[in-house]
Amino acid sequence: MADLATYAFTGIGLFFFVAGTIGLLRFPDVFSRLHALTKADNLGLGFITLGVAFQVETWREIALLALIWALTLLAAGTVSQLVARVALREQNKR
Amino acid sequence: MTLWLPFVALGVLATLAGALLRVWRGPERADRMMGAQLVGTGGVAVLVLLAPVQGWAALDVALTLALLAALAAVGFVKASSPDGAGDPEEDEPPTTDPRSASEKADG
Amino acid sequence: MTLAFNAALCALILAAALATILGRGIFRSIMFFIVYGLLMAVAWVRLDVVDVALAEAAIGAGLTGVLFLAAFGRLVREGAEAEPPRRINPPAAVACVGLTAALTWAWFSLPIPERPGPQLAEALPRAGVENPVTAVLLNFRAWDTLLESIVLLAALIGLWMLTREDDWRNRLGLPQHVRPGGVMSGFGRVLPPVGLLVGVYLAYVGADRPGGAFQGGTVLAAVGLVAAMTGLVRPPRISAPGWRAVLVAGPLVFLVAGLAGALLGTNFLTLPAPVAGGAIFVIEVALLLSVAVTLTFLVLGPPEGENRR
Amino acid sequence: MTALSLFAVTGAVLIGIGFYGLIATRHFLRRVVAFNLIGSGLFLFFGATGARGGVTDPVPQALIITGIVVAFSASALGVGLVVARARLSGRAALPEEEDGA
Repeated sequence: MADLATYAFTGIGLFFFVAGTIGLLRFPDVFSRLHALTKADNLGLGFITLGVAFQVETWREIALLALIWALTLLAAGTVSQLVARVALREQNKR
Repeated sequence: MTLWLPFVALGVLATLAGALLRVWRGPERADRMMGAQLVGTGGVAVLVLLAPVQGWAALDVALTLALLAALAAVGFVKASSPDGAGDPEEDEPPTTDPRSASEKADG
Repeated sequence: MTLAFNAALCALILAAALATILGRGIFRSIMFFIVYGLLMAVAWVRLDVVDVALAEAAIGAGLTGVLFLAAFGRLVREGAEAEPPRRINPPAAVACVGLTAALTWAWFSLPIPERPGPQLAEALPRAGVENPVTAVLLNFRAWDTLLESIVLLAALIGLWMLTREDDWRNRLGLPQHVRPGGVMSGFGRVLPPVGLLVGVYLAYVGADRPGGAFQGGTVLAAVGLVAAMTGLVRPPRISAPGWRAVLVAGPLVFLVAGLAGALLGTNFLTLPAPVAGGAIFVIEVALLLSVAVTLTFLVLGPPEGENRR
Repeated sequence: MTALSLFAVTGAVLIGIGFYGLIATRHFLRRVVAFNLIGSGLFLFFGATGARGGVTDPVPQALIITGIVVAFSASALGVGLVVARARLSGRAALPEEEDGA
């Protein structure tokens, strides 16, 4: 049962990584590419940590996995805001 | 499980090749930074996926990477501000920061 | 599956390394170097050397990127980021292929030794810690670690010697400013507490699991850097006595412990078994602080005045 | 080819790439990056050497950790010198070679 959940969630996570990368490569401009990136960041890693959480042996690992995902969310939110503003300013300069 | 998790990790690694391509192509500096950011997240995902197979100590490395995931991007936005120390959310760099001005007066 | 994974990882690492050298533009080179550092951290985990992976993750993927990006920003403001047109240099390429071939030959012709040496297994119970890497760093080969902490200090002094005369009394690095209440300052308030916890955790578990003063110190340095860049704290001046004391605390405590070992009858820098655990703890705390502060100051750079063009 | 040999050969190729960058590129910042590639290629080669014979030897690991930190401090000093030079002379790259020089 736990193994089944791991298969399912890590598979979904991989799907979001693939989708995010395709978006990063195919979308036409900086801002839509940024949108694709945050999908991979938030959802892909979220599902992968969730899937791996079904394999843990102690609570310590669950706590670590949760912290890892929370930190990535914080980083993704900050980075997308700041990088988008830099891109906007570079565009306005032209 | 010892076959599936490395397989998913390999899949994530394959998507990182796409991120590398974006870093190579640009065209904006922000594009390259985003590619590097995706490699960071992908690296965390790979380490998390390998942890049950390889040993749970890999999670400590994933934690370190996740903690510092935004560091390079913050460095990037700092370096692209006009004086190298700003914040893109400021409309113009404050030339009269009261604290540093008073400090200069007594220093 | 694991072989395919390793091969793909090595291919990505080599692609990133080639791109740092061959890609046009310095910014692209720096970006690929950041990517390369991230992939190297994964490679160290694959080699099952988590201690090294932790250091590489904090330094290769974190601090080095900020260091190079900040330098790139400074060069742009000096108008010196452009690169002269590059040509392929065939003699150099041949020489480097030869070097790689020689190293590969060396790898396959070296005899496989018996690992680890029997001395280590015999000595480990006397080390005072259970993580063999920490035992080697702080007890069996303490010489290397002591001199390394002094090298760090020497590099920082060398960097500070590049300060301009009129900047000497300013604070370290560029004067940072952020929008109060903005995204960046919010990030700078959320991350440091968590980061402090992670850094101290890595240093603390270092006695019997992967981690230690260096790994924790590099994480703390990155946290200090975030705090400085987001305007949470202002960097000190070179003359600040408290910070100078922290810089020398690591090497100094190490030396004192070494001399105490010599006076107590064992050799210089050899910790006697009954007190080894406690002595390593004290040395580790001092080293942790020194490494963290020195690395932060190295990235911030020498003091610079405001709006210098 | 075993995993260890794969990583060792990767390390050897990295050293080659790094040396090429150190010799053939002209911008100093890129040279500092190349110097870092040589360093980490060496660490990878050395780390793989230390893991041969079944058990991972802690001595190379400890040396690599100190090595990473020292290489970083050397890079920081190098980058500081590059920036200081650019401020004094306005350039951070070697001039183009003249023919026959």
